Amino acid sequence: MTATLAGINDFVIKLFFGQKADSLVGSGLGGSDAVFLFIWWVSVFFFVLLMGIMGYCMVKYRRREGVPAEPSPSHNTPLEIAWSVIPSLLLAVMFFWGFNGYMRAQMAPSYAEQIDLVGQKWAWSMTYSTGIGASEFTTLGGNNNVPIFVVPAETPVRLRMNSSDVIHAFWVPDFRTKLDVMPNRYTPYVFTANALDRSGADERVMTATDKNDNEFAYRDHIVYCAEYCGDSHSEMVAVLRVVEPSYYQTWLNTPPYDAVTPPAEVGALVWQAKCAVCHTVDGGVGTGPTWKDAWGYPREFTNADSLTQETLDARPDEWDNYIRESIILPGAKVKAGFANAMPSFDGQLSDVEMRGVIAYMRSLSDRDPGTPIPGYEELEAEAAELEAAANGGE
Amino acid sequence: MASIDTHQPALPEPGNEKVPLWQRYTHGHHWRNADDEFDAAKIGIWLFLATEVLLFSGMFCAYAIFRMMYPESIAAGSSYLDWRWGGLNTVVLLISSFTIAMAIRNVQLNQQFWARINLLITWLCAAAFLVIKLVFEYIPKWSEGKRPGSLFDYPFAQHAHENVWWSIYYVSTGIHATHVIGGMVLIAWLIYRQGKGAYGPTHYTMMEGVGLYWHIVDLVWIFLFPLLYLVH
Amino acid sequence: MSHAQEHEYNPADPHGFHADGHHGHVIVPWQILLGVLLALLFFTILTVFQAQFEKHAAYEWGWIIPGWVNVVLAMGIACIKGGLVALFFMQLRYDSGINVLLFLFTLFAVWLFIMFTALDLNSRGLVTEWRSGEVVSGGSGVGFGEYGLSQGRDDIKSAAGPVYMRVKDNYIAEHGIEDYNSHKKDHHGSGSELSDAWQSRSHSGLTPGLFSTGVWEGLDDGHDDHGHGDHGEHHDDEHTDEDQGESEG
Amino acid sequence: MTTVDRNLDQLGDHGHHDEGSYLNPKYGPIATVWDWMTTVDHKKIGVMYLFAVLFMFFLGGVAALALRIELLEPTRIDETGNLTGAALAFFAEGETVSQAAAGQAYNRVMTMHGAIMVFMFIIPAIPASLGNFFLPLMLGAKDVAFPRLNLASWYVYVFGSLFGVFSILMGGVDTGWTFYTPYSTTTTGQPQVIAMVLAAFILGFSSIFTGLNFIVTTHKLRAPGMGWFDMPLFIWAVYSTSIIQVLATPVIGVTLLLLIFERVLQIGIFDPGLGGDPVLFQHFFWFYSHPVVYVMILPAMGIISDVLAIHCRKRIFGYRAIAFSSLAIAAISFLVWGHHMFTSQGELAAMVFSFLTFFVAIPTAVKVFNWIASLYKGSITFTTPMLYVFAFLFLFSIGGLTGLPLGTLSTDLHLHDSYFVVAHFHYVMFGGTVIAFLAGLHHWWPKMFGRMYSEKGGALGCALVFIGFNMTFFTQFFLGTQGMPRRYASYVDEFTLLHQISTYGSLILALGFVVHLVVFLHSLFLGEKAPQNPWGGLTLEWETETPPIEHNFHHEPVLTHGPYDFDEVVPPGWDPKDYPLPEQTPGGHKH
Repeated sequence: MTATLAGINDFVIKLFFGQKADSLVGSGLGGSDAVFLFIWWVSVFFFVLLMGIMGYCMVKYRRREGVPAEPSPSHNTPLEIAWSVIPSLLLAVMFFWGFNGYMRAQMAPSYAEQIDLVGQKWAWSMTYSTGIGASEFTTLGGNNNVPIFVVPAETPVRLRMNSSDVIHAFWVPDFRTKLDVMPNRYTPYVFTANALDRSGADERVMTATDKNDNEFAYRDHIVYCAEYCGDSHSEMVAVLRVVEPSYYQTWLNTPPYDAVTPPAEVGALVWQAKCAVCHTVDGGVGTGPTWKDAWGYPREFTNADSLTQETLDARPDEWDNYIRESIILPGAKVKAGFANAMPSFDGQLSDVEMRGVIAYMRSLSDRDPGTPIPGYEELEAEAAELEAAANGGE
Repeated sequence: MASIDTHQPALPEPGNEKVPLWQRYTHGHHWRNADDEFDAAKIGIWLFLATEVLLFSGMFCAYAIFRMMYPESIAAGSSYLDWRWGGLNTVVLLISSFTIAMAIRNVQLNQQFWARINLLITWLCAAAFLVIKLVFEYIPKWSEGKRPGSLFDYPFAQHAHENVWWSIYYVSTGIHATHVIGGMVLIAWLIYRQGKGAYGPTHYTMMEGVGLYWHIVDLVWIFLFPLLYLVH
Repeated sequence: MSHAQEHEYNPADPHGFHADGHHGHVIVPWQILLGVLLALLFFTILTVFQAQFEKHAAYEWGWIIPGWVNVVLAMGIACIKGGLVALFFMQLRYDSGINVLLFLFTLFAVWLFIMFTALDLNSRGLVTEWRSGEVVSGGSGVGFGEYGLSQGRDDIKSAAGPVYMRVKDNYIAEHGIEDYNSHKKDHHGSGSELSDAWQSRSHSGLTPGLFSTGVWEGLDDGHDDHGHGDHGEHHDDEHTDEDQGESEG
Repeated sequence: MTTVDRNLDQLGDHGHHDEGSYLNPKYGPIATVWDWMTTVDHKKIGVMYLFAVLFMFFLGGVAALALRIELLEPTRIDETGNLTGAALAFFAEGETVSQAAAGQAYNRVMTMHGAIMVFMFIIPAIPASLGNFFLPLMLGAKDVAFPRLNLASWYVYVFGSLFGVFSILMGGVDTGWTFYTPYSTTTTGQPQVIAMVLAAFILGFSSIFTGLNFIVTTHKLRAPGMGWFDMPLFIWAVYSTSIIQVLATPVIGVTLLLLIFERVLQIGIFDPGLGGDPVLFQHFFWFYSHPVVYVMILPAMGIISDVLAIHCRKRIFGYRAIAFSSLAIAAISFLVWGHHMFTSQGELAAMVFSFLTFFVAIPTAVKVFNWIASLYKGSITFTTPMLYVFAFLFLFSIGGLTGLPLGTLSTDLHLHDSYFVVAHFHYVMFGGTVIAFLAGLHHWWPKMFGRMYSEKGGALGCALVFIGFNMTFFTQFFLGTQGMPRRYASYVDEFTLLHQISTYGSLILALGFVVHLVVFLHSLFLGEKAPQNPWGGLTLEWETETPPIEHNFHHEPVLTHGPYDFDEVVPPGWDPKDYPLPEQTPGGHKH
């Protein structure tokens, strides 16, 4: 009997959610799945009861010509009290049970892993304690540059979330919780992902090898933006990759790029993480201007003097300044034919990343005159030195 | 204010031009008697006043919230206001409230001359209120750059959110001033109709309605004055 | 539905509204109206006096009256005044019960509105203190709206940051720092003779007894000590604090 | 304006003996139009409202179909950079569009659907059309308390709606009908956004005028002998609705005003960059918009109470419980707005609002129990209105029960802003309000227009609507729980099947409405003449002629029986031979 009930419960959960919750908030007796099941059974009971009585009456008391309705009481106080009080009690249970589960999604222990998350139109980006961010990207739905965020399993994690423009909401359906991401204050998204089942019973758990030949198991969860935020709201997705805590530590200390990474590659990473949602690099249309063959070409602005060929001839680096300015103050120069829809990235990009973006845009243009990026020579020299040191050490 | 006067216009009947309009008044065809109609109009006006109170409650709520969020900025903002102008305006409005109540009393007693005087005083008080507000408060403050939100242009601000204070100040007093202007239009209409003899002991619904409206305008100011000028 | 004929039916008064002789037409004696006006004027003077007294006490005698006293007194007096207007000028005192009920329910709705909104906005940081803090000024969409910050204000249009800072910087850039400092005295020094209620504020923030819970403590560092002594110096300190916060953010 | 009768007798009865139907044209075509446009007759205003809201329902429905068609397939950009998927329906052949532009087109249609359906259709739908027509008739009054205000309300409604239509013609708004800041204050399209906000602002006045009128009418214009507990339950429901309309609408007025100031002047009350707080806007907004969902559903509950009783010939079970639960819902509706904001507000407020939210479930449940109990020992017909009552009980039960996991905090964290919410409120708003609206429309159609409609056609329409509705929205419960967020223009491939079922369902639903349109048009022009009291109703509107005369009643009615005394009274217009009464049990039945 108990087993049957558990089986039915599992079926209901599978029917509604696809699979059981993958986090502490959803799992267990205090989790939201359990509350959901309780509400489900209460609802099914009342619905079947009411519809049963309705169906019975429809058949039994259908109108027959010449037969009057039978007299029946116009009210029945004990019955009315009963059907007010009993549901109230059930509702009270729902409230307390649900509140308990809600608090689980708000509170994190002090040792929780802390990660910063910024939502912007229309991308998520995370900054880990070591200063790194997402370095791998995938395709999900209509978005080809979905960042993959690595998080540890079985460890309380608290995301410190903040939006750089409008309100977003961070929702991981598999974790059964979401929270709004506010532009004017931080909000905490708390979760503890369930352990990875390496036995093969869970077909979502997979193994892979990273670039340093570490083998690791992972389970992916989709992240959605649940608060309406505009044009590409439906492309504002991400992937949470739950890995084992030990591998998480390894990953955390493997930066996606270092001093020897060519700036253009750094720029490409930055583009994927922050810019790809609006700016294409293949000449396609987007919310913002494409980056292909943009650098070095004259450009018309709606609210500032145009960048003319003469200016560019005189000062070839003017484009670099324009890029930097637009990242920090997007409204200063708006390209003709585009609305000023870009949020400011002031403080979000490091110098290396800024330089990387410029280098990347140069590399995408057929007009790159080959003038070195400021600081690039030093970087190259540094890289060569490092390489020499590494070679010497062997 | 279509909600107030739903009566049938008095019918011009030959031979009774001498009889004042208010005596010739007949109640609306769907009413049983004039008393019912009067009571209904009063409930209607009170419902309208309820909507007014809730309209202003939005500004009171915004005030309370920002007071909690930025107490220093709100207090600093309050310090730029001179209680003497606010106090004077309070007195002006209180007097106008009294005179319109007196005007209704006069009409109830058919003292048409005094009703007219009281209505005129009320209108003048309303005008005085607006003049004081505009000339001694809005214009100097606006020209100093004490403006709402992003228009804020006052370089000597003490606190980060003084622009929010000015937003609250201008919007709440602005909505209130709009109501004062509306009241002036209505009172002017009353003066005109009263001159025609439209109101008398058996029929003064419109006056009662405008009076109640004017009192609520006063009531709102009674709360706005300490909140904006005194509480700190 | 069968008590229709319970009372004797009066065709002119089908619901018995006026069976008790109660009518909406009340002529209020002028003595009462005048008395109410005088009372209202008295309370107006009282509330102004109360605010001035607090300031005077703080300046002259060094008595620091807690901020909530001011709020409670001012609002209490306003409530009495409002009550007088409603009861006598608006004749609620003589009116039918339905209008009184309506008015009270309206006030109840207002109370609900303000209290529940305040309940939320004042209790954000109970679990995680971040939730109550003010983080950034860049999250407004300032600088990306099509219509930006009020058309025409280019100086604050294209950049994030507190408006008052930018306004001040513009002024200093235009007139120089000396001019700014000398004018600042005019604005915050001598202006006090007009109205300087801020100087009488309690020295530990605003109305702590009413609104301040633990949530707010520590949020406005650099604000707490306003009201002591020279205002201008603290003012500058605050700027630098904010500046640093800015560049970090 | 009708003429003033100078011969008033004590009863205030004008004795309108030789008057014709209110529908009779009197002066010729142009004068008839003028007569309608300047009428203060609540019946004509009700009919004008009916056509206005049905037109808006059509506009909103077209937008809804466009949304469903867009969601038939996920929108993608293929390798060659071309957009694929059903979103192409929004664009011209061969047009180069980005994913974002496709999303924007969807968002604008989505906002159009929401804003039209909420502000221009469902809020005024029942109270302003059926309520306007039948509230005075059911009370035995000649008109509403303030007839000119009533006409003003209609004009304000039309004026406001024009702003909305203007906004759409200018290119549409993509704020969502909730206008959440800071998105709504920063999104592109200044004139459109302001026009749409102004539309909602102006429509609020229309709503206030109607509500104010109904409250006063109910208080002061009840027929002689009609006490508060002799009123039909529809009146109770509309009365409760009106209280909400009067008390809540001003708050949205000031909110939208602030939003306009925010948008035009950047005053910063809701803008975090200037020190404002976007969550404050949500509080302001939901203080109105939560009570207003009861403006949408309460009149529907009233219709169900009346239609069910008449078509079952059954005294409604627990009259007072239903009446008081209407008032209770109206009162509690002001306490629960925070449940729209569980993911954005603080923990304490979330707890309090969740707790209070459950209180509103109880009076709602009590009503459903009472309706079901009223069926017991009834004499149930299967006319179209009654079919819709059954549909209502079925769909509204689902809608109500799916509200439980949304009011419960931990489950709401998952379900908030997902398709589960979309499905839930469509089950309540469509499965509840629109279905009840259709029940009421069929029920009162003969009285309003003097013609019967085709029962077979009505039943067919009802079946199509019922099937189509469930296909459209039941799937969305699963979409929501599985992780489909609302207001998404596109989605991951896993959701395709459920979305397709939903879209095909919406087409069936649309077909159902087309059937109803045909049935109504047929009835208007070719329908057989309706008798005075086709269903055997006991409320006062059935005592007058069909369609009612200009002044509603020949003589002011005096109430002699309750609205649901089917056991004791032969309905007006019926022959006692055709209407057998049950044996009277000693003591009778009083409520």
